[in-house]
Amino acid sequence: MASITMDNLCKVYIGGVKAVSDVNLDIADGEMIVLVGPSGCGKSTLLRMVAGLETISDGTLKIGDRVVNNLEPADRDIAMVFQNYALYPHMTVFNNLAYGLKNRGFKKAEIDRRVREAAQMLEIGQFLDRKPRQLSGGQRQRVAMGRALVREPAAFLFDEPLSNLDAKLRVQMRVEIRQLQKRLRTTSLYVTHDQLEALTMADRLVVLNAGRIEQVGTPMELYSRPATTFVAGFIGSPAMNMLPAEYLKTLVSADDLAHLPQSADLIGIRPEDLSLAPPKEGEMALTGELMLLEPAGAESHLHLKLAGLKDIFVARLPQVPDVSEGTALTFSLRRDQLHPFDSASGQRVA
Amino acid sequence: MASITMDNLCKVYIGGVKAVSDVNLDIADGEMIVLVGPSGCGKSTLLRMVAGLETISDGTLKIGDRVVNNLEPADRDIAMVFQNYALYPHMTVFNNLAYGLKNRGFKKAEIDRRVREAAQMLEIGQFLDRKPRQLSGGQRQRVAMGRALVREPAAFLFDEPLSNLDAKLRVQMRVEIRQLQKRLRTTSLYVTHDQLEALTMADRLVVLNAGRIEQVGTPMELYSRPATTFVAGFIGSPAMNMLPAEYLKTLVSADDLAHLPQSADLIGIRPEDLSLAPPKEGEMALTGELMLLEPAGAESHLHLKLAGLKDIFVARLPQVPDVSEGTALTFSLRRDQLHPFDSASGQRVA
Amino acid sequence: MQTKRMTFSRSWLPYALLAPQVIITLIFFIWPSFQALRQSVYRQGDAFGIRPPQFVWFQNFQALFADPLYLNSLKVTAVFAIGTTLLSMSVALLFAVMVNRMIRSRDTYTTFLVWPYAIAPAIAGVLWWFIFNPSIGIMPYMLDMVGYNWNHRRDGNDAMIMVIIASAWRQISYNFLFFLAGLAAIPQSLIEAAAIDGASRMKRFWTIVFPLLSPITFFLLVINIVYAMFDTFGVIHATTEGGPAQATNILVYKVYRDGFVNLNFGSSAAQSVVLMGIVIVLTVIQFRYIERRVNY
Amino acid sequence: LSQTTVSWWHAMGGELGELLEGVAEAFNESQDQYRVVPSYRGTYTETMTGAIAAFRANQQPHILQVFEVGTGTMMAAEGAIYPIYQLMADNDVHFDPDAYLDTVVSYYTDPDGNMLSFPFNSSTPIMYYNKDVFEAAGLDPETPPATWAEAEEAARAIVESGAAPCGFTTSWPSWVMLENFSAWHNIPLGTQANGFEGFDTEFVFNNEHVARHWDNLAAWQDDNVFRWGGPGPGPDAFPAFYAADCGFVFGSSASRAGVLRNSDFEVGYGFQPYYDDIEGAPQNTIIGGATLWVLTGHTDEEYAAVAAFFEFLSQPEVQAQWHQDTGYLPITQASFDLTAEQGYYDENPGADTSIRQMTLNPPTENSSGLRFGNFVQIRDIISEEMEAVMSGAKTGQEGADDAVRRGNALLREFEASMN
Amino acid sequence: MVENNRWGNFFAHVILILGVAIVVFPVYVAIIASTHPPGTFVRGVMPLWPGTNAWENYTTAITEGRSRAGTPPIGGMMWNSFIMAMAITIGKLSISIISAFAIVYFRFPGRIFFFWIIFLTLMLPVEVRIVPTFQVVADFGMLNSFAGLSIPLIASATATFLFRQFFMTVPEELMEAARVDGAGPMKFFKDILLPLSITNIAALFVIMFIYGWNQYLWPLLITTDPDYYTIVMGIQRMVTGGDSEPLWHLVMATVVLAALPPVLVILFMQRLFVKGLTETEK
Ligand SMILES: Nc1ncnc2c1ncn2[C@@H]1O[C@H](COP(=O)(O)OP(=O)(O)OP(=O)(O)O)[C@@H](O)[C@H]1O
Ligand SMILES: Nc1ncnc2c1ncn2[C@@H]1O[C@H](COP(=O)(O)OP(=O)(O)OP(=O)(O)O)[C@@H](O)[C@H]1O
Ligand SMILES: O=P(O)(O)OC[C@H](O)CO
Ligand SMILES: [Mg+2]
Ligand SMILES: [Mg+2]
Repeated sequence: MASITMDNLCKVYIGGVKAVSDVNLDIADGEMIVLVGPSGCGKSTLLRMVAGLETISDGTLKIGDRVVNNLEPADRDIAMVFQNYALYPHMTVFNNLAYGLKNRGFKKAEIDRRVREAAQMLEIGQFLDRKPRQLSGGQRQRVAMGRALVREPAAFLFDEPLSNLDAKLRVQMRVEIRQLQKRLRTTSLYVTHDQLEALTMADRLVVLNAGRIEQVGTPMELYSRPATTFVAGFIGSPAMNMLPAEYLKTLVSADDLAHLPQSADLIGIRPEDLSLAPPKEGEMALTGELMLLEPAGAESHLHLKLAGLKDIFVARLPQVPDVSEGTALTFSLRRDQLHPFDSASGQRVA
Repeated sequence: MASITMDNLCKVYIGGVKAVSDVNLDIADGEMIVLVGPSGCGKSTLLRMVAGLETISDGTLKIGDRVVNNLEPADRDIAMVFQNYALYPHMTVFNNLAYGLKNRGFKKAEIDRRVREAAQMLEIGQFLDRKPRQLSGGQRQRVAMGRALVREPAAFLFDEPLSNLDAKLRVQMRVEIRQLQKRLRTTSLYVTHDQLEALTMADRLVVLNAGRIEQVGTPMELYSRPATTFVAGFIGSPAMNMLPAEYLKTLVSADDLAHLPQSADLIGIRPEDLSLAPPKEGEMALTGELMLLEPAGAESHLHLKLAGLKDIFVARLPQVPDVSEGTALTFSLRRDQLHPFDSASGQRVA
Repeated sequence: MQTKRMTFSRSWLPYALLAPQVIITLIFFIWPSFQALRQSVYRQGDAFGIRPPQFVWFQNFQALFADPLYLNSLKVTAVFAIGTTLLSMSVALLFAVMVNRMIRSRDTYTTFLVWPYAIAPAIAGVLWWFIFNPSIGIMPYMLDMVGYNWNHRRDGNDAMIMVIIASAWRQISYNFLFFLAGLAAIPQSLIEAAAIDGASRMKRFWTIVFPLLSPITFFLLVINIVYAMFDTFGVIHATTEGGPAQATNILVYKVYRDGFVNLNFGSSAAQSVVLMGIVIVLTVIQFRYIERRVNY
Repeated sequence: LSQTTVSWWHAMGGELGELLEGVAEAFNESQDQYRVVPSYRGTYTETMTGAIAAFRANQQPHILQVFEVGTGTMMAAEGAIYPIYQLMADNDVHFDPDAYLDTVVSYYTDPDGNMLSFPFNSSTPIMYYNKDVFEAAGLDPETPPATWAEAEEAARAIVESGAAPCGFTTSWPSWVMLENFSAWHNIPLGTQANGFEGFDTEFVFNNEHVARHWDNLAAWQDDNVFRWGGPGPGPDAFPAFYAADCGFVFGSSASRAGVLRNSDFEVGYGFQPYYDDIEGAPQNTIIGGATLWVLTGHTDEEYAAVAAFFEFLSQPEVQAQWHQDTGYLPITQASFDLTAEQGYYDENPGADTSIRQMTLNPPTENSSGLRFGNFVQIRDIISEEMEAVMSGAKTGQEGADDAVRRGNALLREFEASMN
Repeated sequence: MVENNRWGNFFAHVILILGVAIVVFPVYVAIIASTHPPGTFVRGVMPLWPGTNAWENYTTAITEGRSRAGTPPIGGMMWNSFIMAMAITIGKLSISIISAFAIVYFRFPGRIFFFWIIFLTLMLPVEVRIVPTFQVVADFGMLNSFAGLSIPLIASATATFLFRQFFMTVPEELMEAARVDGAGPMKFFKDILLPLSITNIAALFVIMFIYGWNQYLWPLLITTDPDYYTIVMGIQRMVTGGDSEPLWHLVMATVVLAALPPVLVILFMQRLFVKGLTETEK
């Protein structure tokens, strides 16, 4: 087990695509870091640089105290779980798990012991003689995990390991991986584009955008204080509503916005921060016409049209209100729940 | 526009698979019915029987007043939107929309008028000369809608029309389709396996299980009073927790369960009905050890271990509580929020 | 057999659509095959077909399997087919592995390697025959410099080597394309997983890549054997005509020769029947393969 | 105007083909009633087998050029062939077999003395040698070796002196090194007067002389004294000679046209060598080449055209010209005389080598030619067995034995099909 | 990165360049040979550098060939090859596509039976039953005709299979959408399926054209009239010249010309060719 230190990491692909730019990140020993970001933002590239599957164009990568920039993947003491599992289709599950150990010259008895241990931990003991194609998606996922486990590496790397599973299984495996990681406390770098996965699994979350880090922090920090409009829009579902400050001023009293810095010309409002209760002290009011009420069991989404604004404004309520479409509704909102941004830089301003 | 009447519809595939059994359903003129159910439960089969793409093994199908059992799809006055859109890849958008009209011998001018009208309604006017592959997923979806619209049919049939879109677009198109349907008030049958879609779009929701109807009703009815354990487990996410009544008795006071019928030997509890506030009048308390806390922005999922129960019990809170894993937590729950079932029949008993 | 889950229903249309192909198949494939079966139990009267043929039961077959020359032809065919297959497949695999690692030059190399497929076997035969021509060919000249006295007119082994090279040459393109497609279909992540698992380049090839190519390899094996057994007629006919001393007299060539040159129709038909048997066996094997491939 | 067209399948490639086309053209130009359309069909074997297949498919030509070894098969094909004597009689065309050389006539007449095919291009194998090479090897360029011992010696001298990498080679190995070898040494190929007297003939050429000769050839290869030029027509023989790779070559007298065109050195002509320890040698060589057969299944009018064409071909001028251009034998006395009269032999020393060699002695039973059914296939067998000997797989005796055994089997098959 | 290092790449390039050289060599030799005067080939080893007679040799080859010696001019034979290749290609494509359509899109009694009848043709190359096939064609009086050259070769299961495989991948919904849109089977075939199959048709076209152009044994057997000779079989006629020597300069010019059309087809339609090849056979 070891820490991972990224020092100004850059990746320029042959052909000139700059996939990763100046990434600085220290991953503590035993920490679980989740990388999120839109498709093509460089998540996989960064992970593969750590794995040694892509050369590092610039910067320094340390695993533990060793600079590993020029080491072969095999020599970095990491294990990786691939999105499509990358199980060797022609080998039995046992051999899939054992292959890495064999290549490293482990004794037969030791290989056997480790494989069985991992298999037991993952409850795939009864499949050891099967070929991967004879397993279900979830079982394959476990074998892929097992292949990483047996090696007892310094770090685990995961590249969207759950994206091929159906919704139910995804939830189950998410919980299992998280529990396993908490138990083993192996340093882990986990790539996903699934918000829920990102929020629930991470010790710290890294949001990447176009090859750069937008923000690093605990899921809660990112959710409650997104550092940029990008993060604000990316974390949380339905996404944060964004209103020009100028426009907002026409709807609410000047007081409501007084506490915000001058430079805040774009204001974010989370749909779930709105409520239908009448405004209380420290709260402001916002009125819109209900275009569509989407009831969804315990909660509901309300699509609103604010006077003079083209975009739809969404509110999320923890119940299904008894209102009808086409009527005007007034919502209340705590003033400190406004997220102020500078639209030019995209940075949060308070 | 017309009503659709299904009278004891059955479908047995060559080879003997009984895909649909004795389905009785009256769809009112202008109503939006959503069919949900697990994969393979017969949703598509039923829809395709209505479309005329599968023969009807038994029973009677009426569209309006006509029995259409033996009519060709083209003669049933329906339009269908397919999951993968099924756009003709070699035709322009215009021709995709026009094809059905041409085959029906419409005049050129009329075709032109209808196509342009539909295109305008769906805001795809500027793409009429493009081929489908030159469109984005959402645009293709609209073209598929357009192809159904131009025909001005008695009914729309949708087979998971949004499942190929990414999450964001899915939400947007969902809203659009719903608004369009509300405007045109064309009778619609909509198949999906997405819960949120089902709950938010349906006038009435039909839950299918293994070819049979489990329950029909408004989304709210199905959510708040699932008629069977199947519906209970299927609607709502995370899924309803199910506890044996015997076991529950060991945890809570006898009073808490007194209002339930004797036959209720399985009790369902929705994760979102639990709260961390101390029990009030009419509320009961439930204690478990926190195994995993999954914070997810505005809400959180708590995975609990109840003493003596193997399965994990899940609670969903509208905030992220400040608790740590491994500690015991006590939740409160209104007594009338228990869902009593008879485990043998799977039926709700009160 | 699969169809669409929904099909058209028209009583006569499908038959009309199938008719051209079925009729041609019946007339030019099925009927001649029956003719071959029939002829194989007759001895023809005379070359010109003036005297009527005689029914001889299985004499033609008995004669065939008692004939050391036929047995020799079986052996020659085996050597030729295996030689051609191994040569073209191994060279093609080597090329494919090399090209597969190229990014920018991939298409260029592919272009240079695919076109021999366009050359007719007969022309390939003529080309190599010219190159190996004892008096003017470049190869014997070069071989002579290293002390090898090349003469495919006299030496059966030389002749065999020549026809194998000529036949394999054209087939390299074919195998190359399939191997390349096969290699491209191996998920890069498997190679990467193996790299992380500490396997060296060689080890990755032999423990991951090669086994994963095995369905393609097997498929090509059968296809190449079929090619070598049947499609190489032109190579043999345009060059050695089966010689010297029948050293390259492969089965198809013998069928032709005994039928059209030696005018021994009974024996030729019997040989056709044997060949059909071989083809059917190969097809069954191929079928098995298809099933296997589906499972992979 | 409507001309009657007849097709003529032939096997004359290269220079010979061009000359043959010339003959047909001359005929077509000589009158405007008939048209002969020659069509090149590949080697002699291919031409003949192709025609048989075509006959079975009702697509046969009118005139078919068949080499001498196909004679047995053709003669037996009653119903498929239209005998020449009959054709000429039916069309009232004068035809005198006696005008032709005895050896030619006897080769193509049936036991009743009727001429069955029309003699056209008869040849006999002779020796061609490269005078430049002979000189360079210190040999007398005007004296070709006469015996095999001398031939070996000359060949060795050529190789050892470096004048050429190989001593000699041969085309048509079976024809030269077995069939003519036997006639030249007056030993039988088969019983029943080499098949002339009945279908129950059997091969007997697996004698010590043939065995010795084949062994010699095989052994000489090791020292490059001899080079195998391929089976059947021996396709590699003449290229080696043209390239001055081999000092001398045995081949058809009709190769003269090609030799004259392709060699940029002085060429000499000689007889076949013989083993002087074999009694009766040298006897005379036998003819090869081909005659024209007429196939049945066409109209009378077309046969009239064929007859007219044959009449044209019988003219001494035509024959003499053909003989001089190609090297084929002057098959009528008249054409020989005409050629001599024209001074051709004086101007072209050696041009008469073939005819002199063939008429060296009055033919015996062993040197009148051969007539075996299925001999086309049998010659392939002989070539093949010779190949086996040349590659060292078999001794001369074994090769000859096997050839006789396999050949006899085909003779029996042929005999069986005749009953 | 896993697969590439500088030395490995260098080594691979060396092997490939050598390989390409070996693969190209025979044709290089042919091209060289076709530029030399006839005399070159009777005087020892052929040279490796071009000669000066290219123009003459090619014009002779195209206009006369060895017509004086019985083989027709190449121009005519090329034309015949072209007609035959096109007839085979178009014939195969059209009968295959409709039979595949029948097999995939219809369910009718005897479907499996017909499927197998067609499939059998995959198993029996013409070479193995050459004698009886020849007889059948002769009995139909199709010797020496373009019909005889092409029709017996146009029933091929290969093309039917490719189309079948392709049709199986055409989304079911397209046909269903077309039916909802009121199209019957032939209308669906014409409006939807055929346009969608264009790439496959083109890919198969390349394969079939090469197959047709390269036919050898079949034309050799069924043509006795030089007017129907095809170029590939014609070359054999030129090489086996009885007692005379092959005119190598003309033979090689002919070889180059005979190889040119299919090679050009492959080079210009490489992508389609590869697609056609790898999909047909599998
Ligand atoms: N081998 C490569 N050569 C050139 N560019 C590449 C290569 N691999 C990836 N890229 C580019 O680098 C950028 C980052 O790609 P990367 O795969 O890291 O994205 P990602 O965040 O993993 O996306 P996704 O969520 O879709 O997996 C993209 O613009 C991509 O097109
Ligand atoms: N053509 C067919 N032949 C035989 N069985 C079929 C056919 N099509 C569907 N089935 C079977 O009928 C049952 C219902 O299938 P259907 O496609 O209607 O399910 P579905 O509810 O639409 O599932 P999904 O959510 O996966 O689309 C399944 O068991 C399926 O395997
Ligand atoms: O080359 P030709 O025409 O003299 O014939 C030689 C032999 O006779 C063929 O059998
Ligand atoms: Mg990625
Ligand atoms: Mg479905």
